[in-house]
Amino acid sequence: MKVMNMVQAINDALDTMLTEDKSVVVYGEDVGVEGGVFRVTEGLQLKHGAARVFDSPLAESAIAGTALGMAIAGMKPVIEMQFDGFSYPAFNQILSHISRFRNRTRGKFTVPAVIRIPYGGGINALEHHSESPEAYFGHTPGLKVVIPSTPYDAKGLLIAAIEDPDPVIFMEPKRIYRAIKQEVPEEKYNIPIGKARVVNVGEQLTIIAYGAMIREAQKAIVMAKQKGWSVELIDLRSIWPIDRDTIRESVRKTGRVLIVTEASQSYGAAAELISIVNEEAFLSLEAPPARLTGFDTVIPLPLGEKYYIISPERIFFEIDKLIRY
Amino acid sequence: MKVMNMVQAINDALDTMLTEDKSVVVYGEDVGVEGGVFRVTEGLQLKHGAARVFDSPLAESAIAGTALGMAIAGMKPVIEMQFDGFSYPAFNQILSHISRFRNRTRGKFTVPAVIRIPYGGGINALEHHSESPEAYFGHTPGLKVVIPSTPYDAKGLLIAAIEDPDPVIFMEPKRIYRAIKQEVPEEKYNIPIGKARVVNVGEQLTIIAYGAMIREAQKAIVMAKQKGWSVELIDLRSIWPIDRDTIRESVRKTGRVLIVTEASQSYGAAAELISIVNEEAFLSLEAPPARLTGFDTVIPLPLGEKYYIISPERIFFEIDKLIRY
Amino acid sequence: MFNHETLDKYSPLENKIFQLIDDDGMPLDKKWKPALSDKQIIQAYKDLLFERTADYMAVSYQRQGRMFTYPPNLGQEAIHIATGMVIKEDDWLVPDFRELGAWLAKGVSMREIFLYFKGNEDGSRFVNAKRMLPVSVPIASQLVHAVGIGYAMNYQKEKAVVFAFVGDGGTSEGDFHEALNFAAVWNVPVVFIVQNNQFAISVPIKTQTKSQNLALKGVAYAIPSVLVDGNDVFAMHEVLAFARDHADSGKGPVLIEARTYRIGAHTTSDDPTKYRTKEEEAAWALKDPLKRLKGYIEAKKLFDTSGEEALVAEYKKKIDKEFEAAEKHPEYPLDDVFKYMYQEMPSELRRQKNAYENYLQNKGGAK
Amino acid sequence: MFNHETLDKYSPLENKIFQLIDDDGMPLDKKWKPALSDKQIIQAYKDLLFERTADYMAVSYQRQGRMFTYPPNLGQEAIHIATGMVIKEDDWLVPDFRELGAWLAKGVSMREIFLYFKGNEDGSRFVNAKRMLPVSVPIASQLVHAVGIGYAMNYQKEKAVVFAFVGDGGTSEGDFHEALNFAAVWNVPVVFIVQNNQFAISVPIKTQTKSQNLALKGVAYAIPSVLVDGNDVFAMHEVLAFARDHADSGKGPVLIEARTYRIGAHTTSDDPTKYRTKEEEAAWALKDPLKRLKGYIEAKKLFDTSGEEALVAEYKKKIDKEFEAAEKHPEYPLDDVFKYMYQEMPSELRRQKNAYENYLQNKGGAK
Ligand SMILES: Cc1ncc(C[n+]2csc(CCOP(=O)(O)OP(=O)(O)O)c2C)c(N)n1
Ligand SMILES: Cc1ncc(C[n+]2csc(CCOP(=O)(O)OP(=O)(O)O)c2C)c(N)n1
Ligand SMILES: [Mg+2]
Ligand SMILES: [Mg+2]
Repeated sequence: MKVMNMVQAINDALDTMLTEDKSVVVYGEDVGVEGGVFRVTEGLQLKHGAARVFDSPLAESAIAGTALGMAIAGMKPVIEMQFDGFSYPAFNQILSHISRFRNRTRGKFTVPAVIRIPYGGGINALEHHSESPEAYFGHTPGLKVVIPSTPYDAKGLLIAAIEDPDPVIFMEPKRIYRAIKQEVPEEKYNIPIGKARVVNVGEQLTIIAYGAMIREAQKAIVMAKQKGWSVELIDLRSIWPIDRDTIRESVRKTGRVLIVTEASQSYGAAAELISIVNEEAFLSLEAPPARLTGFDTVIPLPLGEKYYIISPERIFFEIDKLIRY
Repeated sequence: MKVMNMVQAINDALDTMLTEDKSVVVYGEDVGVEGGVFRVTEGLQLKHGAARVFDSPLAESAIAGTALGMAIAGMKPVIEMQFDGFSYPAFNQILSHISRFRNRTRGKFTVPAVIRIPYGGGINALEHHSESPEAYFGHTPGLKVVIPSTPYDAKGLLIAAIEDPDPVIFMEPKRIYRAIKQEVPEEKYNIPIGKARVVNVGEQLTIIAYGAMIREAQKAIVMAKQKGWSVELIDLRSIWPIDRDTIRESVRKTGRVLIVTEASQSYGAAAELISIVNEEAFLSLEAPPARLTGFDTVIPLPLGEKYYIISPERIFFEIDKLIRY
Repeated sequence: MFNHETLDKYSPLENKIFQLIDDDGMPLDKKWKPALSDKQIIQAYKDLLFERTADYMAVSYQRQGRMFTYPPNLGQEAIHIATGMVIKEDDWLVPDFRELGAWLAKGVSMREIFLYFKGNEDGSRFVNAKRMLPVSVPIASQLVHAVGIGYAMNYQKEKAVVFAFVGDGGTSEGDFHEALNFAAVWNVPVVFIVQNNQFAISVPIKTQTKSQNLALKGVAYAIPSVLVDGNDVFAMHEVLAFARDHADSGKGPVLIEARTYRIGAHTTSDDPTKYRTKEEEAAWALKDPLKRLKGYIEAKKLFDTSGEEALVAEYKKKIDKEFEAAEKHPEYPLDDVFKYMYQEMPSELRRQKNAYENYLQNKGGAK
Repeated sequence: MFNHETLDKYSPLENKIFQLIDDDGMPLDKKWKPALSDKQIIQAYKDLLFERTADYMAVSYQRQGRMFTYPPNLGQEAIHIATGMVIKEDDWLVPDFRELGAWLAKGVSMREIFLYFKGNEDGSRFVNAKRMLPVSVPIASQLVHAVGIGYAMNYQKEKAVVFAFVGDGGTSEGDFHEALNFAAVWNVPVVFIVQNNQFAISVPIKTQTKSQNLALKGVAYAIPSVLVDGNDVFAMHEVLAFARDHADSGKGPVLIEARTYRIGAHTTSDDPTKYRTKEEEAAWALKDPLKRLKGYIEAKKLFDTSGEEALVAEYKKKIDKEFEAAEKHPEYPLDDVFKYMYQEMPSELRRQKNAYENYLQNKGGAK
């Protein structure tokens, strides 16, 4: 198997699907000639041609809206929002149309489109380049929302997303684009959307996280292990739908749960997960389910980011509090 | 005192502030000559002139974005999004700029603007006219989000919103625009943003709701009373910030909590409230905090709305389950 | 004066309106011969009459409380009927929400339309209408869909044109701009039709834009654009046929401003007396598209229009049947709330549906 | 040929570019006399040189890893310097992110700019820059702000003009369209300046639009629009002065396309060799605004440009000092994350901040 980082794994997934399915096209700002500002689409235009991998004018609402048009006319567009913060101009198209066309037309027109969004902080970027908008999408009926945390998952989930008959928001934790290298099969494989992954088996506490937070949680778990504590780690992978089964099973076993997300706190993913824990495992709870999240502030510019972004130490601190509770 | 419905109370609040403060202007689609599709701004253009109360071209992003421009130049714009679903084209301006200009400029430029949004279902409307987007705004740092449930609160909260030095999303439960009549003082008064209201004192269970759901909860509470059950009702009023004190006090007393919201479930307001209940009153909980919300579906067109919209009977059903838990 | 050939050279900068018949239906140019056969002209008249009748009926059903809301097409029918004459089966129709006659031509049934405005998504199935999109409520947002479809037509090497509608108010939205720009850059076969009916609800065109005409807006994108009399079915047909040809032959998009007047209210919940004058309404009444087409037909003695009442009566019966069918439509089942959200229902939705069903089954017991 | 008087009659439809000096700095019209005094011309030269020096320095600081990212202005300075000459203290500057010289003229310090690109919001305070907005990252979104400010200027009866910048790529965004339309309808004193530097990151102008020029876009809104050589400081000054007058005298907005070339990379993270040719770069090098202005100055013997190196050395020292000041800026305190979100910190934010402080105090103990 080839060793790949996440950028390569995503590129490989796109290449695989472009090769296999002529209805797949890839477009957005700078994804063609340039190969994307993160080089995720590098080489694809050269290989698959400019009718299938191309630059669009600079307008996110149209990028999303034209993808809907292509999709209902039989294509499978995979579009890129250059950065998380630039998905906002496309909200109306995503919320009002892409998520609803199947329901509106009682299944006559469907939107098998994928919207790729590099997201999250920690890359020393300007404002609007470090956003974590997953809760906006998670709150929007009709979408599926997935986030990989490894190259392997990235390829499998993206292929699943492209093959999915419904629109999928595919969020890429850009901070770990090149941080993790892993063996990734060269052939095609799918990771089912909606299934979480138990990254680490443990007995005393469950951490639920996703994206770049998985790596931080793993570090915290190593620290906890030194204290003799056994922590389970769930990589949610799918922001909607959420895998209640995996969560239930884990929390019923551990009785303690910590949710870790980068996004700001209020009305964020952690709140949804805490509610699910209450619904699924209330009687097993030995401590209040806790959340460690971004603040209810704008994510600071690079020099202030250290306060906002969650470190393994902070995760460990919460583990410690919860286990001693 | 004059008896007013919510439309009149909001009109009165706008009139009061237009009269008192020359920097206040009111604009949006059809708010001028027509007086708004719900007649909320009726008569205001005639009284205050077309430079202060006026129709804009049909473009929500510009309506929001120009309000920011006016606000940082010393005015206090109060803009209307004609319906909930039409606030989506303005998301980029609201999320990227209106909520952030103070922080971005370290307080040099501030945005004392108010965005009025009639929202919610139950009026037999077309698609995109029955949305409950409060969680999108609640998840956006830098905004305050308020929702009145009575004419009295509507006037007091809107005046507070206009006087607030920061941007406020003022959501109006259009379903009860004319349903409730109440004595409303003709003079100016404020209701502080961030304070919930205990609508009904009770001992066995706490319902937290807001907007049009308050009336439905009140009806359910009457049904519960017949069973001999004592239910407390909290009108949240402020979606962000949330009044943790009132919630804590109530749930510590009752030990049981039901959240009722119209919006779809996942990543909605109910999830945030359940998390807060966990954080503030975990040890008092005698039953899992429950939520009764819209489904994770598009709100159906009028003939299917009955399934989606929450009735007093459904609230009662949940009360019953929780109290018997 | 323009004709099919000279439309190629038309410039909206001159602010001249393409028009073939006058207010009474008389040809402006004595030598002009319609591109339509007599049979087509008579059919256009009947279709226009049908649309108008259906519209009146819809408004009256709504007044009787049997439908929630309805946006009348009154006065704008020539645009719709002409579109219906030009659009082909494989062409796409991307509607705004006020082009009834065009929908009917595409195969939408009145039953479906009534069902939609009664508040049932089944009314957007458009079972017999090929390549017909549902009503787009968020103004102008549908235009970018049209462009995407256009891209797909090019990509799939299909010979098909996309007709996309928007109102004068809709030209102010960002999506209007983005759609036209993408359409030009991608060279897609899309015909954009702006129905300039002078108002966006209560807001008059002069509050909407400072430009003299809306066809002008095409200049910004290097899109051929025409200002046409939207109440002149001949002119509309000519321009649409030109535009379809243009798009179909790979030359890219066209923008049409069809100048017209919304004779009725914005929707049945609107009261136009609040924002416009009787004088204005009277002036536009002279340009009524039905009146003008009838004038032409009568002058040329193509058809005995004294039978109109009988025709209307026949249409009314037909429409009534359609309405009854809509009223007899099966009750909205709970299932329908959930089952069309995704191809396969996610377990989360099943869970929520089960909870509701559990309530339905046990609510009696709980009391 | 145009001049200040004839600009009124300029039409972008003719696709002619307003230009006063040639590539060597020689007047195109022998009889032409600059509107600028010799002193002003010399100052413009110095300012341009300063901007360019600052830019080079910024790029090199970034390369040394002392700044996170930086968008070079190289090649576009004439636009900025001319704006600086025309803009008044009470005027507003609504920047895009690539108009350094104009910011400096408004009173922004290099220290602040460095601070911003080092990643500190303190760099957007612009303490001594009156009516200067912060960098707008979401492309084109700032243009509607400019229109709102323009409305406020009219409403408050202030004599002040708003200068708003956007790039060629930015003209594709919906907000560009909405801003221009609102500006025209509201008749606000806004001068929109499109810096057409041929690229939006890697995307060339021909992928961005099919229109021959971007000034044309103003036609859609009935906004007077001018295409001008953005590398000709005289032409830029003339057009900007005309536009300011126009807006200031209550005649409403103006749109300017300043045609130029981004000599450098998009930002320090970009590699232009991926998407453009050496030939293209060489062709544009002939039009370098500094070279052209120097050509004029030398031909007219206004100033001894052999002292340029000494000037640059002096500027470098100055800029280095500013950079040092930025590096010595106080540590980013935790407080700053929270305290500017609202005028009064809501208790929820205090709670979150307390939780973090609690972690800081007790993390040692926990281990
Ligand atoms: C994005 C959006 N904003 C507001 C509305 C509410 N609304 C419905 S129709 C309408 C006016 C549309 O005017 P125009 O485009 O001229 O079409 P017309 O109604 O005249 O046919 C408005 C403002 C909407 N549907 N969508
Ligand atoms: C809404 C939005 N989409 C995408 C981006 C990413 N981005 C930053 S600059 C840029 C290109 C801008 O091109 P142009 O407007 O021509 O300005 P220039 O960089 O050439 O000065 C892009 C796509 C952004 N900042 N905002
Ligand atoms: Mg209209
Ligand atoms: Mg550019």
